[in-house]
Amino acid sequence: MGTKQAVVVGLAMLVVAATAKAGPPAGGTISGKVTYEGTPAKMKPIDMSKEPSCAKMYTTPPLAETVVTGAGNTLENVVVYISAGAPDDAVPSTAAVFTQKGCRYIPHVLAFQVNQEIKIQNEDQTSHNIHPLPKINREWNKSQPPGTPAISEKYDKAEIFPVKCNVHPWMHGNFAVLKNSHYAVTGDGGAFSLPNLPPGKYTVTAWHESYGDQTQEVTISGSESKTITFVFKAKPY
Amino acid sequence: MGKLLAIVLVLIAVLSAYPIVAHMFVLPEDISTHGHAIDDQLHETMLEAGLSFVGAQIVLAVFVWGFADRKKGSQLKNFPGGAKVAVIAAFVLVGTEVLALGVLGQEAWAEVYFTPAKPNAIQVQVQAEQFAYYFRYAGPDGKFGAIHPDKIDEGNQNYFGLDPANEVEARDDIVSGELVVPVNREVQLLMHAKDVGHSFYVRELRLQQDFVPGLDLSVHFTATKTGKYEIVCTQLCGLGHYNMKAYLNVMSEEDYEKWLKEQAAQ
Amino acid sequence: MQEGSVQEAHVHAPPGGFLRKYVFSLDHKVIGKQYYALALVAVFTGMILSWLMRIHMVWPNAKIPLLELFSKNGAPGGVMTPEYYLSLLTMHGTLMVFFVLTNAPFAAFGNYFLPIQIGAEDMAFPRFNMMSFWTTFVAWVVLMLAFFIPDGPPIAGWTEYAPLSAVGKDAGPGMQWGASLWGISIAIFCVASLLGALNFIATTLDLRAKGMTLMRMPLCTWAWFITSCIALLAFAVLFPACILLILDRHAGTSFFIPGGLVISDRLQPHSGGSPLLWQHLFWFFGHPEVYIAILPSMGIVSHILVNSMRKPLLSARVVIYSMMSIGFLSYMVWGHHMFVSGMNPMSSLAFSFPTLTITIPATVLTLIWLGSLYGSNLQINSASLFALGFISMFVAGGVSGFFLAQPSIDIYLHATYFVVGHFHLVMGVASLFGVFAGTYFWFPKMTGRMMSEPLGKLHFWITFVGAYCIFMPFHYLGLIGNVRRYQSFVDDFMAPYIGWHKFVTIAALITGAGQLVFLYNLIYSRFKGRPAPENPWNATSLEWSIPSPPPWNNFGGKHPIVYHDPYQYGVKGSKGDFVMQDSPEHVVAASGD
Amino acid sequence: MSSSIAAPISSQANALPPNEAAARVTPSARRTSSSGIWVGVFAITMSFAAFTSALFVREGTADWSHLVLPPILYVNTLFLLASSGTLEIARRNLRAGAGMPKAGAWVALTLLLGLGFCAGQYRAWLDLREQGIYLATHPNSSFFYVLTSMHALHVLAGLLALAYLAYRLAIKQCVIRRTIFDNTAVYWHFMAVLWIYLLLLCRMKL
Repeated sequence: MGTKQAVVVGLAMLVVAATAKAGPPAGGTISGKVTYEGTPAKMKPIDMSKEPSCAKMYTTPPLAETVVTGAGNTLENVVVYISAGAPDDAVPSTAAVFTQKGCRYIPHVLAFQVNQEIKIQNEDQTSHNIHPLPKINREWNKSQPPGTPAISEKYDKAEIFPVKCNVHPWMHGNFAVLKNSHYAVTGDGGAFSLPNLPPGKYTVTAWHESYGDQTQEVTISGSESKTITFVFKAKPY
Repeated sequence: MGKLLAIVLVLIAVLSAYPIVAHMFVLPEDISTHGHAIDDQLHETMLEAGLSFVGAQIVLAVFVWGFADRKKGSQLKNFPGGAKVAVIAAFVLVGTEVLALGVLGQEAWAEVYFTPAKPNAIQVQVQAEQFAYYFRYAGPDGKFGAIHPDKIDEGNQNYFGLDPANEVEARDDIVSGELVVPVNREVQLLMHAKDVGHSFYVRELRLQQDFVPGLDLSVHFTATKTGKYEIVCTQLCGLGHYNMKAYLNVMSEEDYEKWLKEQAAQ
Repeated sequence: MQEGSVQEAHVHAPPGGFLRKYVFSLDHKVIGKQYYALALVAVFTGMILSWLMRIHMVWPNAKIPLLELFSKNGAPGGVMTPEYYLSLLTMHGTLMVFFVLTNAPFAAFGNYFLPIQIGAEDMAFPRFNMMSFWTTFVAWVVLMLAFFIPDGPPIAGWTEYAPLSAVGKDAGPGMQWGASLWGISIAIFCVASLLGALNFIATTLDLRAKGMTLMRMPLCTWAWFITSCIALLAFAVLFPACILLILDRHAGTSFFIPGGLVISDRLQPHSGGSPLLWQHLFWFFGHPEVYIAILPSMGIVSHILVNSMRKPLLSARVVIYSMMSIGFLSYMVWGHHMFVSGMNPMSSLAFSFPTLTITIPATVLTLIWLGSLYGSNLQINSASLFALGFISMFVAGGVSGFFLAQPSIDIYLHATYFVVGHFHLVMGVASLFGVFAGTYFWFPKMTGRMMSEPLGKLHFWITFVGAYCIFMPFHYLGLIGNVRRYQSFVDDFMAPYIGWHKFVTIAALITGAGQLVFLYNLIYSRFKGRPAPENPWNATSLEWSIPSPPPWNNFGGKHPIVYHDPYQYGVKGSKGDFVMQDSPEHVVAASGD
Repeated sequence: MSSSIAAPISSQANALPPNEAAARVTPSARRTSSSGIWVGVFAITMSFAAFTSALFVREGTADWSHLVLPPILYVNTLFLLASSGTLEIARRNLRAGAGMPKAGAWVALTLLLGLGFCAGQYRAWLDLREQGIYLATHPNSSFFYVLTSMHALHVLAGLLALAYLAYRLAIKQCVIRRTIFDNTAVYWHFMAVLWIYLLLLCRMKL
């Protein structure tokens, strides 16, 4: 198992090296935005009264983050990634950081690559518990008292799954473990951009935690950049 | 050495009794209608138990002082009356105590458990879960939406597993992380456990009741004083047990109505 | 077959070979020592766990570096996690209740002295006896394994309430294999205890020497006998409970798990089970277990007190009957652990009454002890100090029972530190005082050497004063509603009282350290102690009529004949002030009854 | 009791005629193991009582359904009862001082019947499996499997004792102490009684 991965990773590295030698890649780009139609559910304010140390960090109670919308019906926290057509990439040396602050997860959706290190840190004065709920990856459940070192973990299979804090029921986030480096998480304005795509035929997938996922086929030739839009169907409840 | 033990025993008796006598640890103020009965019962018991404790320690001390390390060949005596006295004393003293405490002293229990909630009592459903309480008010229609465990979605604030899409009753249900009640109105708590066993404990209410999964119990109380009080879990329920709490917010009638409106607005 | 083993064990030459002599020995004396050793290991483990818990509780962010080496998940960066606190809490409770309070006063001393005190050469079934110890040992190993598996020991407390204990890994760290190990360990422990109890009963009923009528048995023999009767019932009920729990955890059954539970965002695949069922089964064992822990100490203490008072108790009979009625009542009171658990409120009252009634025989015992002290010739030594300390502790812990026995007060005090203080004093400290007293009293017989008296007295003072400093404040904290089983007190409500918790923690550290004096005394005296005479305390019961330490067949092939009640002290007109049970000397007026 | 301790080792005892061997067992020694077995019986009764009370509690819940017992159970019952009978015959033979092989043969027959019972129980479990009724299917099946398997475990223990007896009597043809025989008998009859109880319980409640 482990060795197999090593081989895969090794190959991936070679590919990268090769492209690198071939000079600046003829990088095509897929960009666009994610929107919704219909009326999304109204996000309720989170009642943190049971955790005063967090509650006092907000003047008005923060809203739940399952559906975050922007101006012009744009949708945030959507993971847009290449689900097919791109080779597995080398594992980045930098760690993806997942922060617990004010009894919320920052970012709400954390996207990173297979076997990439993730660092989970607790900036609150209270003890948190991190309990990711993967289906195919190894499940673990650890607590992190304030002032303890960051938890470092890895996932060896591509999967998108929720993360929860057993101590604070309202704390829910998502981990998106992806095969390659071509991904983006939509922020304010629902925009995304996947640069440096070598020519080829790609399947682009957009995933949202409560609206599910959509895919589009995109072909990139040369260094052209294509614009696509994902439109999700919003439900009032 | 015997004399020393006697002195230490007396010291222990006195020092143990002191914090009680000096009221260093007073019960939190009672804000319930039934609490006084519990408090009276507790103080009466404290008196009896305290006396028997101090008494026994001192008798032990006196006898040890008197009869430890006597010089060789000193005369043995038998306790006047022998075992009979001891047995009779035990039966009379403790027996009456048992009767007094056990039989006569259950009014508080009766008030909490044997008298049903009045029909005009406000019904609030409380759900205990790892590791928080959530409170549900029926809303304008006065009906609770049904609970669908498979619909529970905490990230989306749907703690009870309501189904507003298909059930009208559920749409106006008010869910809060804080138990808000009007003062001097009887409140009936419908207790529901989402995952494991928990408990509902408010010191000032003199009220404690376990949540039993699969068994929806109910308790009722009347708060007599406005203010914020702590609700804590007293049944070991997992790693966050120590941090499982919520607040009981006793308001004036009108504040309560105002609060309901605000919640309904959201 | 057992008969056969009795013969093989004793008819021919003494047991040869290291294994037969010291490891898989059939000799009740060796087995008794093995139980004692196991209890000693367990008690120090449990004590260290309590240290760690106390330290973490009052200094929640304190770094305990060594702890990180022991468990990286349990203490990242040396800071204990909430779940690890609960793991330690569970293991502390389980070790102390099962492997210390059940093993030390009952199995250890019982095994060693019950046969000797009734004039038998061994237990009725020596093979069973050996099996019970080694089964207990396996149970201990299985339990300790939980420390060394990745997800750590269970976090559901020693009562392992379902469904928390039954649903598996979703319930939190430690609830996957940790909890399973717990269940398996306890199930094994039940089997061991059943074998042991069976053995004790058969031995007491059938192997008594000529003239050793039931009423002539020493009080501790009586206590062990009554205890084994209780144990037989209690563990026979806990065993099925554990089986059902394990099935719920691993076979997908639903004995204790109701339907529609959502734990860690997962809908549990169970339906219809009853959490209260576990509580009933557990406490049907759990409450008698309290008396399994305390009764032997009552017996030992009475046995020692009489000897150091140099005069009989007011009435040995009354003591025996009191212990019997306590044993009997202990089966009608388990519900008082469940007053607020949603049980029918009517039954709460039904359980409350017998609970209060138990105080009557308990008071009788106390008054008998006190009354007997009057006019006695009390000899103060380490043994009698601990015996007297036992009375003090028993009273201190007993009176708080008055509160908890009443449902209406229990509404307020349930699951507070008041309860913790109560059961630690009456069940933990008191019965350990019995064990200490027994150790100082019988050590000479067991090893042939005297223990150091000065060290023994030092040990007593530290322990006696320390125990009060630790457990009295718990009662006060309970009164103001301080909830137990919290790894730290996060609410402002507790802030003003943290000082008291700090005081308790420091007291616990000192008292715990004081136990090292005892450990040193044990080891030192075992090898360097003054050689012990046959009967150092001028005692009357049979164990003092044989050499110290006793030969492998106890009475050297002779068959003691018993002429007297066990406690012929202060006898007029006899050579000494006492007459041994097996001395044919005629006693003019047997004092006492 | 010491006299029994002083008794010669079993190998010599083997040489002696039965009555004399029996005489070597002093009253106290015989009582010893007999009260032992009764205490044991009591303990086992207690734990099955606990299972029963668990069943009664669980019965109250909604998902309690009905379970059709595999008919083979009744055949098994006959096997077990018959085995009790044969064991009694064996004991009579021994009392009457008839040859050990004869008694041994009866014990062996008991052993076979006992094995038959276990095989039958196993068959019953297979029948349920074929109907797709497993341990966790519903509470009734859970209790059925738990009760029957716990009982079967105890029966197996009894079979071991019987095997030992049969071996000593029929093959070694040597004397065995009557207490051992009697205790085994007590235990074995208890197993039959316990089974009748469990069968009725399952029939009425499951």
